[in-house]
Amino acid sequence: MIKIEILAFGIAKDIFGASTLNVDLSDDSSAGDLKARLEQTYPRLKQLASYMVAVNNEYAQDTLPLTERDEIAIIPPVSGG
Amino acid sequence: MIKIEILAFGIAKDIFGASTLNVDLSDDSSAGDLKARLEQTYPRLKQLASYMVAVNNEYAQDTLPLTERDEIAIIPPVSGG
Amino acid sequence: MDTQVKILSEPLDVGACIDWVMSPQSGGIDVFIGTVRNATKGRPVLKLEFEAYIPMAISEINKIIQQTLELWPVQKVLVHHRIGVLQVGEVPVIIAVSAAHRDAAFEACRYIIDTLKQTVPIWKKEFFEDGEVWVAAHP
Amino acid sequence: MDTQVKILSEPLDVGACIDWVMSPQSGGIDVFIGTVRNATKGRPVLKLEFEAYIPMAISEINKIIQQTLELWPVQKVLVHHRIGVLQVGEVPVIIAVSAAHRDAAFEACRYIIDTLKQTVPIWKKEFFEDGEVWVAAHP
Repeated sequence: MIKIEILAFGIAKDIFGASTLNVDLSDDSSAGDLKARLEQTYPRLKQLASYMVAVNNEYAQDTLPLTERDEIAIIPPVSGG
Repeated sequence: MIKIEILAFGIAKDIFGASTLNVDLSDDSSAGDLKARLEQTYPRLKQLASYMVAVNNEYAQDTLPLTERDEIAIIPPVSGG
Repeated sequence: MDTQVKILSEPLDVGACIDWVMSPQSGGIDVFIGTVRNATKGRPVLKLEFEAYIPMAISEINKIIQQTLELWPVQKVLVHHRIGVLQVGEVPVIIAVSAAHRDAAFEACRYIIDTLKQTVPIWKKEFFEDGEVWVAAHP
Repeated sequence: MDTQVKILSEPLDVGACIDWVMSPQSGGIDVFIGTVRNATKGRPVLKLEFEAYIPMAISEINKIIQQTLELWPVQKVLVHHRIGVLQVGEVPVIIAVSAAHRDAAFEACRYIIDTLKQTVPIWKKEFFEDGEVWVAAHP
């Protein structure tokens, strides 16, 4: 099992009711597995126009494996500028 | 005969050696007639990339008749900005 | 150093940004200044709040600037983005680009703001009289 | 009054120009700032001199702005052009355009500078170490 901390921004912070979230995932979990787990607990995520997982400040593919040392963030649709 | 005063700018001022020029033209002369007359006296005008006559702050067609009351200017290729 | 990227909580300084990109080699500077509009689709906006995932936002802006430097012969590129609460008329973003020739400055500046709005992790919340909305969050 | 055109002998004030085009209705401002480059085709430029046929230049700039207002939904448009002797790094022209949406601001600003360079009776003389040239005068 791996323990990961997730940073939340924008509407994701509202959906989680928190700016960080600690989640336990089984070993060899990927970014896609994290999304599936979060969507189970927070179904409002599925109503977003889209959202991405960022790992170590880079947008991650769903297949990217996660480790406890990664900085992981949930990135809802951006709207800067 | 009409007496017109011509304003000169940019390289036209250098070609005429003056910033204004008084020219006598026959009655019913047009902007094109003025250009022909000036090119006779100042053949360097013909070496310009192009040049226009402006009458009362508007670019003039060669056919435009000139009067003594007009404000007439020689406009060599512009290069502002 | 020919690029400068900052995410700031204080008001942005347009004059300082423009001074920074000027250089004796440049013939033209294009500057885009975002401003907080008083309405969205006819609905009055009271204020905006911007939030950023700062390290990733800086990294993504730097990626955009690197792409820009590959695509156009520009000289200096500056991107400043503000975060926090902004009132109507205030400036959330300044993008300034200098180049020897103006076409490159215009095209690079527009590319940067267009791409920034698509990829950089910064979020804007609009406050209306009767509620607040994270912009673009929902379809 | 939503447009401002000036031909000035004093240094242009970029900050004042930008402040002038800002408005609560605008979401974006595009600003083009011309600057005197230190070289033309590799030949060092010492200084520039700009001359204008002022009343006609103002009239032609106003025509361009009227075309712009018909072509794009822009809010405020400012064009300031300097005349006289300018040193390297100084600013001969500022064009600032505000609009509700940035595309209009970018396109209008670029149209104005491109057209100004083609039609407005202003002339630039470049001073080199070994001579001076009226720009664009000869083929």
